[in-house]
Amino acid sequence: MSNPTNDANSHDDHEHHGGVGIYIAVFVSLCVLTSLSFLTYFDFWRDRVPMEASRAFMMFVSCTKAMLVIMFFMHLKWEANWKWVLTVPASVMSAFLILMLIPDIGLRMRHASNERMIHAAEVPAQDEEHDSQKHTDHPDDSHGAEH
Amino acid sequence: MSTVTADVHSGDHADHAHAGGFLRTYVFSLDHKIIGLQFLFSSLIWFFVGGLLALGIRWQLAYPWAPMPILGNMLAGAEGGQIAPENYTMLVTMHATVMIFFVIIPVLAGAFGNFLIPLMIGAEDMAVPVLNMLSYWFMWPAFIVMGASFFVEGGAAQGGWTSYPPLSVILEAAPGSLNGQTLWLIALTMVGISSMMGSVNYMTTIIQMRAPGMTMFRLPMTIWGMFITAILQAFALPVLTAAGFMQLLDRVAGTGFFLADGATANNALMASGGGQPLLWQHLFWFYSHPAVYIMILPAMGMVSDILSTFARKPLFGYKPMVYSIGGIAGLGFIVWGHHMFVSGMNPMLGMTFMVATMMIALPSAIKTFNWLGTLWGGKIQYTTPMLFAISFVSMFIIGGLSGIFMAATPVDIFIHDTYYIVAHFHYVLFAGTAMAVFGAIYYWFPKMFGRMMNDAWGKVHFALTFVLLNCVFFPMHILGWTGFPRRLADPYHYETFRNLLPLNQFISWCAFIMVGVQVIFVINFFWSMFFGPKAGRNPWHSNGLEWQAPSPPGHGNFDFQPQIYRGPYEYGSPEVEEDYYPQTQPPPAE
Amino acid sequence: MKRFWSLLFLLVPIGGVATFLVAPYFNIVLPRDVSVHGRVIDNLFMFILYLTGAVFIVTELVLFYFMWKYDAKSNSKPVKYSHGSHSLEIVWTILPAVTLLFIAIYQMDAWATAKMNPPNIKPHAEVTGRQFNWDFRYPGGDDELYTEDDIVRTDGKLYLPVDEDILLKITSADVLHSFFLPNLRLKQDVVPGMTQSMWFKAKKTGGYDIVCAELCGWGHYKMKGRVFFLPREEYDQKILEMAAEQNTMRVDLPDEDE
Amino acid sequence: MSDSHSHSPMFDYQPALPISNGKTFMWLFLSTEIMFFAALIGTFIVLRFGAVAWPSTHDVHLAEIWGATNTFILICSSVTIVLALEAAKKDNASSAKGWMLLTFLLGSVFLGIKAYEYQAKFSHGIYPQQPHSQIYEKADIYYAQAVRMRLSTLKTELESTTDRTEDQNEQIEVIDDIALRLVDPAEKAMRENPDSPAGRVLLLKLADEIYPRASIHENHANAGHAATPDSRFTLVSTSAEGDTGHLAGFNDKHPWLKLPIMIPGGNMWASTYFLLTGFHALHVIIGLIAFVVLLGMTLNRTSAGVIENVGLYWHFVDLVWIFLFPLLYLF
Ligand code: HEA
Ligand code: HEA
Ligand code: CUA
Ligand SMILES: [Cu+2]
Repeated sequence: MSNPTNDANSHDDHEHHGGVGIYIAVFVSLCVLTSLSFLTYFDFWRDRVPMEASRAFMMFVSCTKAMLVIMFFMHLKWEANWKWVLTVPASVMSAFLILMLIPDIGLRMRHASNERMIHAAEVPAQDEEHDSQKHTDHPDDSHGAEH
Repeated sequence: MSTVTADVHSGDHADHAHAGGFLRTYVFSLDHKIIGLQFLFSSLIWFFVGGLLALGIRWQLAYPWAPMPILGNMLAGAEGGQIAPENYTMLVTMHATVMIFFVIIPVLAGAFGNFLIPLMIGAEDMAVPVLNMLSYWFMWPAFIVMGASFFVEGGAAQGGWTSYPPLSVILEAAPGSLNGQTLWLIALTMVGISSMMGSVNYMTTIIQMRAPGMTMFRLPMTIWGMFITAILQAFALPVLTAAGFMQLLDRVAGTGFFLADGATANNALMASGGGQPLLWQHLFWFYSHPAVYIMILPAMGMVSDILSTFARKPLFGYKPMVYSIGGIAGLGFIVWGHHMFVSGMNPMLGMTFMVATMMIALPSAIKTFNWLGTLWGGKIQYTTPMLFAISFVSMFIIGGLSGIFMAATPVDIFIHDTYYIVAHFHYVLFAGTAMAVFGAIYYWFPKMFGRMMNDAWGKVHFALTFVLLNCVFFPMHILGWTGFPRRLADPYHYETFRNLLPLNQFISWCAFIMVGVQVIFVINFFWSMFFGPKAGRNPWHSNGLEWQAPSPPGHGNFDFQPQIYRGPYEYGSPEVEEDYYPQTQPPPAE
Repeated sequence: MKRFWSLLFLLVPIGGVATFLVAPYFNIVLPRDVSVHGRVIDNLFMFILYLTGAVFIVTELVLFYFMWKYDAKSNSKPVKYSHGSHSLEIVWTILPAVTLLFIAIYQMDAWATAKMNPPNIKPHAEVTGRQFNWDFRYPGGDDELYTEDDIVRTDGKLYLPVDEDILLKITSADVLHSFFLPNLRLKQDVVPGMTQSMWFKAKKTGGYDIVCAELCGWGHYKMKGRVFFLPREEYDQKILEMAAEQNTMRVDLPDEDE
Repeated sequence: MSDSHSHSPMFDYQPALPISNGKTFMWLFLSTEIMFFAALIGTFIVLRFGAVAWPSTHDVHLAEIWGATNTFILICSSVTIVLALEAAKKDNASSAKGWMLLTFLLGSVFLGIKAYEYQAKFSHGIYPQQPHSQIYEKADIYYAQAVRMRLSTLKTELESTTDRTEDQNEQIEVIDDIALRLVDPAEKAMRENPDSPAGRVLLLKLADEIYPRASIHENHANAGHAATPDSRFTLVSTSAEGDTGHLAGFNDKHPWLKLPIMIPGGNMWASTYFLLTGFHALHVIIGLIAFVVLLGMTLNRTSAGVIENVGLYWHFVDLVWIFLFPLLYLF
């Protein structure tokens, strides 16, 4: 284990890993996955899948892409167990941070500025004929804050 | 032994000389020891500044609105040395900022981390010396910016060290919100970058550059403290940096991350909205709670080393100690909400944070009992470092136990933002960490400068500081008991608190004297640097690897290849004659 | 002199306990509690005080004893060459764990009553923190906030009935403040953009301090108010009085909408 | 240690990980970066999903196509940089340099597109600004006043010029037209009967003429979906003209007008968008600097370690974008 410069052992052991073939394959899958996110744009998909599910799907696609990059481009697939030590804690922590913010900030704000919501950009319902090009849907809210 | 020391020392000087002159050797040095000392000196100077600011606070609390003699004009800048209310909040803010970001964190991680890590693990230097040097030099823009903020229009930051928006974001909300706060944020970002480079460096060094035989479980507790601290820094600090950037943008670019809808100040409606003031608190405490452990774990480590050395006895429960440091770090990340119990945070979240907070007392308990266990059955030598170390244990118990009150959510409703909190964190920060730092200075001074500090005066310094600090901070508990709120320029404004004035005067006078007492330390420190008796390599008969190196260690630290045979706490081992058994001493041949 | 250091450390528990014992003689104690629920918090405080006090005394005494007994100068016995003890570790992990879990669970109820279960009544007033004053808005005769007959007061005096469930809406107009009623053991930060409630029941009449407990700028220290608890009749009377004042004071809005 | 002439011995170590110090350092550094972006992205997530109003992407001139292109570019650059590493490991310095150059170019293209996208926002007044943003959250009387204010400043400026050109005369006409036709009636209606919806309709009309929001008009074009609350998801099948899916309003027809615009949630959108993409772009720039440094070196076997570390960093930048793209462009 004692190698004076300890720089030497880093790049002679995974010479045979990777390889252009694999990189091209990963590249193609990344492109395919990216276009998969756009599936959600088709009427066919939109009519059938609720938005939350679409979003989950897109996040799933992103995670898959991220895994591909990490595993192949960043060579983690071929690394020893240290990869877990150096990557998992930060990932868990970051997920935890975001999770803990949600109940307090993400969900809380629905009550915060009702007033603003009321005055947001919708045209009042009874005036539809006034301005036929606008509709009373909520172009800007995703949560259904109207509930 | 001392001849060897002297020899290596002078050899070392010759070496430095041809390595590139004064600047390269003492200013832009890549040597971790020099960088460590640079950190030490700058934090001591800032410690002094922070102490002066504290005097300002104490003066105002003892003699509200009375002109402060001597210091008044300097600190407050107001007419006749009277401390104006906005200057009081400025004093509080800057006192805390200086103490935390310029004193405690740099002195622990920067000074002792730098100086000790390579020495204690048997490395010749840090993994990336250049970044190490930069991590010190990134402190300077912070020093300058923070120092300059006192002199800009409106004065330095006044939002509390927690810098809660909207107060800290809305330019009109406070005079110090004008420029001071912006400079404060910039300085903090610099400190953040500095710490980040330092912490990644420490982790790499400790993981990769231990001497042969120095397994993870043979590391001294100091190194464990530093290591875990570095991890905490690395994971928590980026969040603060990000939040700091956002606050900065809110101030200078018109974003609205922390500005709620319809926020007003001075009757002016703020433009952007949709942000959340509470978001800052979450992000801030996500860093700053782990930060309080950043501010104590290295101290705990150093105390463990000192205790074991002077009890002449192995550290009690080494592994549980290591695991509990890990436990504190892990739990430390999931309790930040206990600073926000009454902030309007979702009460359900409060409940979870409360349980986690209670649990964090467990690893601390393990540590405390193990320290007591270390003393049990030893042969305690009451040297100055030892006294400081014991006082750390004694004081940490007080500070820790008062944490339990606040962790209890219903009680925290009452004591939040009262002097109970102030008592709590001064007990852990000043009576705990700062005392441990004093101890560590006395302890490692011989290694740093090759000379001993005066023990008798050290003891005088200790005894006076110890008694006085308790007189200063213990009564704050009963102040908090009455609901006495913190950050009030003139609390006697309220009927309820009027009868507390005499007690505050008592506290203040003790604080004044305590700061005065530090003169003993300063003189001892500088005198010993030049005239103290020469120390050999191992004046304390300690086991640690650093004590096998010359004092002070030359370039490259060791004049031999360190080979480690055992952990650092084998005092009184039956295997050898002496009561200590250095880590590098080969076991006797069978 | 021989035992000087151990005795110095003995001062810590002695001084600590003494401080808490002597303080009441100087009237430095928990402020008078005038609320119904405050007892719970006080009891919890005292409970934790006794518990941690015991831990404090015991650990500090043990520390003192070890320092006394194992002083190298007087201790001739060889050191105990011990690296720790499994059973001890387990004991001092389990014991505090149980204690802490007990405290954690024991207090949950109090927390829930204080912050999670508002009474199902209409708010008695809306409290708005503003640099550097507490403003109050009473619903007036119709018991509805934000109507014509609301009474708005900026004199920092809040009037509430005693012996009744009280619900306050609290909010902030500019920066963070904290609505702190020491005598009712209540504190809640007010956050701009967020409306929160606070509820309690006072059991004694009289005037008590309202303290701003969150740094809110240079005037933080003087952001003081008073809350007065009045018997129901007096309270009704007071509301009428204030309504009358309000009417005489009322400046008519510029009537451009006629 | 850099000072190799030092008398100190080169020590033996027992590293815990079978990788170089540099790589350890890089991975640990990336952990801190993860936390940094977690804070930023977390902020975005909670503010965006907690928001009462949030503009649809086309409302704010965000075109999926550019986001997708940039995603593609970063993916390509990730490939080229591993190929550079692969070549360097094979001691094939010139080919490594070629790949590195390509990576650098791809990174620059990414930034170029980013700049173009920023330009699209800036030119429509979508950016945070002190002390008062150009973006109004709702069409209320304050909005109308802001519009009027801007109009009158413009007008006094124009009228004060002594010899006006034909152009300037036309400009005055436009100003008068907007004021008379849109602002006046809206303000009047609001003043006369603040509670009636009529005034608000007029205000909305004013806002719409100045800055027609794509989401409103998309729904109209796609009447079939207008009834469902999430019809704004109709992103591709928009009737939009041009690639940004934007309909021309006064501000587009007369770029000198620069009237305040109304986008519900627009301020927060701008804040988070520029925060996230800005810090990402900053990382891209740092990466580009690293590439420049590398391009000055001989990229043979000895420098493979450095290339690997820079590569790790670059992949991380790519990773961040992989998450930013759907969050910003598709949600
Ligand atoms: C070094 C710094 C440090 C340390 C180590 C701690 C340690 C702890 N802190 Fe402290 N804290 C601060 C620094 C620190 N704190 C600061 C600076 C603030 C204020 C910030 C501000 O608002 O400005 C603060 C504020 C603060 C609050 C917020 C109060 C408020 O604002 O309302 C809370 C609440 O839970 C808290 C709790 C704790 C707890 C439970 C511990 C625990 O880790 C303590 C554990 C230790 C022990 C318990 C003692 C030893 C154990 C035994 C002897 C065993 C037996 C014990 C039992 C069975 C109980 N702290
Ligand atoms: C590490 C942190 C630290 C330290 C050491 C101290 C030290 C002291 N603090 Fe501080 N304090 C805080 C952190 C700290 N404080 C924080 C975080 C706050 C909260 C701020 C907020 O609300 O936002 C606070 C707030 C605070 C308050 C509350 C103000 C208020 O809320 O209104 C008070 C009041 O008494 C106070 C007093 C003191 C005193 C008397 C000291 C004394 O112990 C100081 C003694 C000073 C010395 C002993 C220095 C001596 C100098 C040397 C030894 C240098 C030697 C030099 C060379 C060798 C060159 N502090
Ligand atoms: Cu309001 Cu402090
Ligand atoms: Cu904390």
